[in-house]
Amino acid sequence: MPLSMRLAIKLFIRVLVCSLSVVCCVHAETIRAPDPSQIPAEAKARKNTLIATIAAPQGVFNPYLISNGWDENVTAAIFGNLVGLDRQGKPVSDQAESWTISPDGLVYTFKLAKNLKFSDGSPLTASDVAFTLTFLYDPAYDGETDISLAHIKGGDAYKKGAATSISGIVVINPQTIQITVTEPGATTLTRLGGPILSKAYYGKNYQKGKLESLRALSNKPIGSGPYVYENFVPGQEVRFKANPYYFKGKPAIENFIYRITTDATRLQLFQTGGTDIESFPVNSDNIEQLKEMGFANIHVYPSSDFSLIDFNHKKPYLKDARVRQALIYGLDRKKLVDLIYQGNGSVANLPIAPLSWAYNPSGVNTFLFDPAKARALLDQAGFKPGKDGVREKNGQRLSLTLLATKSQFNDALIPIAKESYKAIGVELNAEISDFNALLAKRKAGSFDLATYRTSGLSDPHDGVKDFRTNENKFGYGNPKVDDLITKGNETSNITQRKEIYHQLYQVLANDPPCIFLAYRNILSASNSRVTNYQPNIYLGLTGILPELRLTGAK
Amino acid sequence: MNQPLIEFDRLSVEIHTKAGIVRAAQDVSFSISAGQTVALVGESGCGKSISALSLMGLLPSAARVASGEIRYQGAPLTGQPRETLRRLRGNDLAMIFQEPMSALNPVLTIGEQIVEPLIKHQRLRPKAAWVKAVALLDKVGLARPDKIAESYPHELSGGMLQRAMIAMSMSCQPKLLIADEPTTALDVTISAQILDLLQTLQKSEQMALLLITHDLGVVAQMADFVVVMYAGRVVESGPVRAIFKHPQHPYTQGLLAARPVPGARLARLPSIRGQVPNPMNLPEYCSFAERCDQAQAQCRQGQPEYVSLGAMHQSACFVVQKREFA
Amino acid sequence: MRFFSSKMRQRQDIALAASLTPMRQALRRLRHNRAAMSALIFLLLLIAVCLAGPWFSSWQLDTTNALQSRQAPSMDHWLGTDFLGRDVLTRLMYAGRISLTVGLISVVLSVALGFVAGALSGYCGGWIDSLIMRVADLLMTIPSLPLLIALGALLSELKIEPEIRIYMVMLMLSLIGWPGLARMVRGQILSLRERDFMLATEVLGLSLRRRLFGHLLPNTVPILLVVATTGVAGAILGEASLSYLGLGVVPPTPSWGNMMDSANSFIDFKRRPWLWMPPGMAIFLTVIAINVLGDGMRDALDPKS
Amino acid sequence: MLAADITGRKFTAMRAFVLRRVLAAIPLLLGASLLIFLVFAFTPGDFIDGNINLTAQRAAELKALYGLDQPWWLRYLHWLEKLLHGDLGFSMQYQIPVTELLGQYVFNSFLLASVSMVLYWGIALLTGVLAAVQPYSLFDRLLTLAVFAAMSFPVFFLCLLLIKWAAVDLGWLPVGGMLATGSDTRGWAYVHEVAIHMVLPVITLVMLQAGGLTRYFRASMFEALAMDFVRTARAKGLKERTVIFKHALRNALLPMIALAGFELPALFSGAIITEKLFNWPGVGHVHIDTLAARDYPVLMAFTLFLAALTILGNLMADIVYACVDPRIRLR
Repeated sequence: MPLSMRLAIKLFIRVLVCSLSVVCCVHAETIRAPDPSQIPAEAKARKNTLIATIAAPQGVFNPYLISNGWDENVTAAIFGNLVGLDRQGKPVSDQAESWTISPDGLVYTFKLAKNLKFSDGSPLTASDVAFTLTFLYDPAYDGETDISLAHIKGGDAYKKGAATSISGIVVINPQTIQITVTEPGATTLTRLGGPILSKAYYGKNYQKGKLESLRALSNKPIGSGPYVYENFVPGQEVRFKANPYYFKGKPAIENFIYRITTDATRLQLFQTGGTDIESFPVNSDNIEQLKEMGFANIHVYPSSDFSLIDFNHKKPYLKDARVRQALIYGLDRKKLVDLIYQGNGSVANLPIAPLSWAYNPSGVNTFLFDPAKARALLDQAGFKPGKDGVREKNGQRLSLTLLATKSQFNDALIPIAKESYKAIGVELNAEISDFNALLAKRKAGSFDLATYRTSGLSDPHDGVKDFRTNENKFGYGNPKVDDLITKGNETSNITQRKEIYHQLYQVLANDPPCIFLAYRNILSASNSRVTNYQPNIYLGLTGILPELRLTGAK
Repeated sequence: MNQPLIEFDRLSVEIHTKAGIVRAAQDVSFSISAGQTVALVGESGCGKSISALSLMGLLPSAARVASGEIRYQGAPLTGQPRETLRRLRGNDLAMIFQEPMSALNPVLTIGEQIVEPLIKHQRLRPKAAWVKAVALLDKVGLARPDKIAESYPHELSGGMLQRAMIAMSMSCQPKLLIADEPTTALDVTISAQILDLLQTLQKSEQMALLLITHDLGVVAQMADFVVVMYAGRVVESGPVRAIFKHPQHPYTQGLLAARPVPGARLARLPSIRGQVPNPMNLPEYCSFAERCDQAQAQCRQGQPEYVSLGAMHQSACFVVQKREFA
Repeated sequence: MRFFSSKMRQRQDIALAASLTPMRQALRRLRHNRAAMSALIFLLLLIAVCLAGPWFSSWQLDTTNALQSRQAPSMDHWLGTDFLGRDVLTRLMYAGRISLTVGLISVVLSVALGFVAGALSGYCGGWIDSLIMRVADLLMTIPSLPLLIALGALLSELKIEPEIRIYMVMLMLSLIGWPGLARMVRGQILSLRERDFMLATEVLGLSLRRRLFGHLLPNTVPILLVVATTGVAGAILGEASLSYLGLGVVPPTPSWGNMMDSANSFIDFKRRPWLWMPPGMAIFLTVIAINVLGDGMRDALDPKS
Repeated sequence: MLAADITGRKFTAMRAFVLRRVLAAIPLLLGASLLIFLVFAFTPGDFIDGNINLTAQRAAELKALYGLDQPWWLRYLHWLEKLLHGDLGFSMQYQIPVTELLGQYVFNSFLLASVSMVLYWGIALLTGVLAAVQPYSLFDRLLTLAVFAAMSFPVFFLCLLLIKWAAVDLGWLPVGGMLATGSDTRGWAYVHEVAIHMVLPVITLVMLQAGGLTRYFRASMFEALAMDFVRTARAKGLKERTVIFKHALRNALLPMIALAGFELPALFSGAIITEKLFNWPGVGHVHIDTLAARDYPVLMAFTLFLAALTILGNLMADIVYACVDPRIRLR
């Protein structure tokens, strides 16, 4: 079960949170509100209610049936997770008090926290965990969670109907569950440790192959997270109440609301006190605006995603690593980052955000902007300038199509890329479509370059898994890379993994699978009446929600 | 005292257009006595309709009375507040038009349209007004008047509609009925019936009739007094016998000559040569001069004065002037 | 017993009109309409500036400059620079070319489609009429915005050069625009067909094409002109809306619509009016001018008013 | 040829007419649905393609589950078959039946659109008539100018201007949404709250729509005022108000009825951008969302709903026309 990876990429990630660690050039900082006395009356009047914001929840409040990241934000508050993440993305105990992994990485034993209850007061036991994992193997299950990646023993047999239960899932006692998998994997722990559905509630009328009864409960969720779902006003807000049965104790703030805002209205709503916590595109303008309000605590913290340009390695002219390297050297990524993030982003060279424990850029080629070097590399690869200045080899012109969506980032990327590629004799044509069409076209292979931003990545494996020869759809293949990725995924020892990924990143730089573009920060603001708010991308708002307090609350 | 019902006193009307000022009527003078039928004769655009409309106070917004006035029972009408005129309209002064089909509102029933003035001016209750409307329709000779009252204009023929129009105009027993080419759009037989009806009603109701027409046959049949207009001016006016027997103005003569006479088989009807002058720039002299066979040098030097030619008969022409005072 | 023969009246009419054909009359009336004439002059000036302006500009259309981003208007950059440091004025003039071309071509296309469809439908009648009108009904039935959005994605799939995307926008706008016009032309033709002069062409044995284009078309020209004029305004606004939804002219090619995108950022909207005011005013004034001109043309062509 | 039997005959004719038109609408709707389906089917990307994190294997599994792996014509037939059973399908994205989903949002859109429509028809009627009564007067000229100005704003620009001025700079009105966050108002307080939130989007829609309509009303009224029967009405000594509103306006309204027929569907599709910008919880932005996600059942249902409304609107216009204009015979 991936933890929060479905956020639509073109949208801003709003899982809001804080980081104390200062990594590389992307750092977290909080600017305290200079004048909390300016808190708008509307916000002051709201004694025991916190309003955070969300873009487009759709009312599917089941963590395994959701189809968009906004609904996931809602379910996160209602359900929580067995296994959480710390501020660097490392797994930590949450609703699972502890766990053990066998040395071969195939047997996981989870011990649940004491007093773990659903919001209706019923206890959460190992059989609920078993129910949840079994449900994900239902042949009719059409949600986005891909439990097969956890490779639970007997899962496929159950799915195909050869077995009535999954042999790898064993309930040892109400507090303990043991899960056996067939392949070791670094992300298996978080896949197994997701939100838990109550067997008594969700399993009441459920039969294998018939999801209807379970689906019907999507608008009446019951979970074990910090907040209890109250109601959803479509297009406007989702309301919650503090969960009295929450295993860490009832959260301090009684009412919590996700208010739906848009780009056109978010700043104004925050300014007038209509919302307490909001995120904004990170740029100096917004920071300045927020500073002027006086009552805003401003948080700038690194995101766990990055933007990139995919190469289509199936195109003969992109097979040559020198051409790909030239395209990285020849692109003025610094200019792009400066213009877009205005000091709140940095050029990316690794497929992992600087915040992560796996980030280590030492010795990895930084591909500083160098048109001369790019030209030299293209010359070496045999691409010579043609009549119109565009390089060609055996009649094949270096005229590339870039798939992109419409976004401000791409509004900057396209002209900059066009301009800098023209200088090295490469012609670039951009093709704009919506994200869905972009992915479809990318899948169909009708492109040279495709740019997008990844979703938030917590484990370094998520950033590289597609580079394996058999997983890669665009013809990238490098045995050394394959080897390192598999090794990194099979080990759960963080120190060992760190070393493996460091090696991998160096290898990737020599045979680039794509152009990494930029890391970015997230800008969020909180009304200074909210205290204890230290956002972090891995924890998400839900992770820190129980700790938040409101000044002036009863 | 023998005060005329209506007096036109040197009435001039101008129409302002983007292209310039059209002098639609100039120095129009004549009068109508109670119960009298006056025919206003002339070609299209000669100013007959404009004169009638200014009497009703219904000039289009671009037109205005430049000088002169119209008096009703001795009191000036022109320059009166619109409200005063409105009270007279439909009550003392009524009017019927050339195209009965378009003069009636297509989306209202005949009855609904007849009761309006009854309710407005006579303060009848709607039910009583409806009864009276049906009676009026009966009076103008329409069979099954109750059904007619419930019909829409498009369900009736032109003749029926003109009768309904007459019924509507008669509803408040007006002192003067203006009939603007009332039969032009109708078949010959129907038009004879309508004229008969008008004549009968005029007698029985003792109202005056201002008949605007270009049909000299109608004039001969109906009128007591004739006013001939050309290019916005009255060129000749007089009792119907005098005009028909002794037309003085060359234009009147031309008109009468161009009229086919039963029994007289001419190879070709005489016609008036030339064209009506552009109303936008009328000459500063007799505007008929260019078409006049008898025109003299003097005719192109100024506007002729009226010459009295006996009882009520007068004409504006230099030629006549010369002849009379020769 | 009518003493003015109808012939005579006709002669009068002819005499009044003789010196001027209807088209010339209309032109004369138009020339006297001060508002319409100022609108026309404004539009001509605008076109001239958009065509010739970039020649005199010392700035390139697409050159980005990180150091000069979002500069307020100055002597160097009369209308300031955008977030990539590009000269707003230069882009505005290029954008004008694109936006006006989009407007013009899409209207020409839809007017052509609408005319041919409407004329065939009105003139031929029978099953051709039914067929064309059903297709028009069908297209009118389908709401335009969803169709545009879907078409936008669909068209981008076709292997078309990105520069040509602009023309696809036009194509889309005209694909949506023709049915209304076709109905109008058909109505016009139906009433014209009944007139005597069309009977005469048939008696003379003229070919369908000749009858259609030689005799019917000229009679529908006035109404087409008016519709086309206001259509250009509609298309310019349409392009702006499409750009807002990301379906219009694709950056970095500038259009007035996509230049206004920066108004979407509230900060830019509040603090940097030079980013959105020029394209906003350009659209606003152009559309007003076109509408005023169209209104003037309608007045001029309709002698009733 | 008399009124009573005419009314009777008209009623029978009307029934036959409505029946015939409804029957004729069926192939039209079918054609429309096929066309829409084709457009969507050939738009690159489907519901599953939009998820970048799925493995190829899982994506294939899901496509099979949703039936997205079938050829388009089979999918269309399936969809049609369900439709004939009154089932508009199940939203892939919202995980609820399409009818339920649209039900949640349609009323809000309808509320916004109908209030604006009543307002802009009223305004257009009044100003159009006033302008026509005094053509080329100062009022007429100023009005024309104002109308052209209002018509010349790109929608989103107007929305942004209003948000900036009315909501932010002046702080008079809420910025967006339909209710204040966390509001629990009931009864009149609720109505008041919704009304306040509606002001800006309604102003936007009215400004954009009233202009064109005013021009139509003016032209139509101008023509009606030039009719002979108006002169007749004046000759009857009726008050000018009666002449204008009873005689001229009734006739001037006739051609407007056809326009009104198109208003019904335009109610829903015309406000999409406005709804989006003002964060109005209407069906418009659900539509844009589902389009981005390729949630075909919702797209098909909504588009078809609009198509049906268009046909219904036209039919109603024809019927109203026939009722109001005694000259029209239904064929």
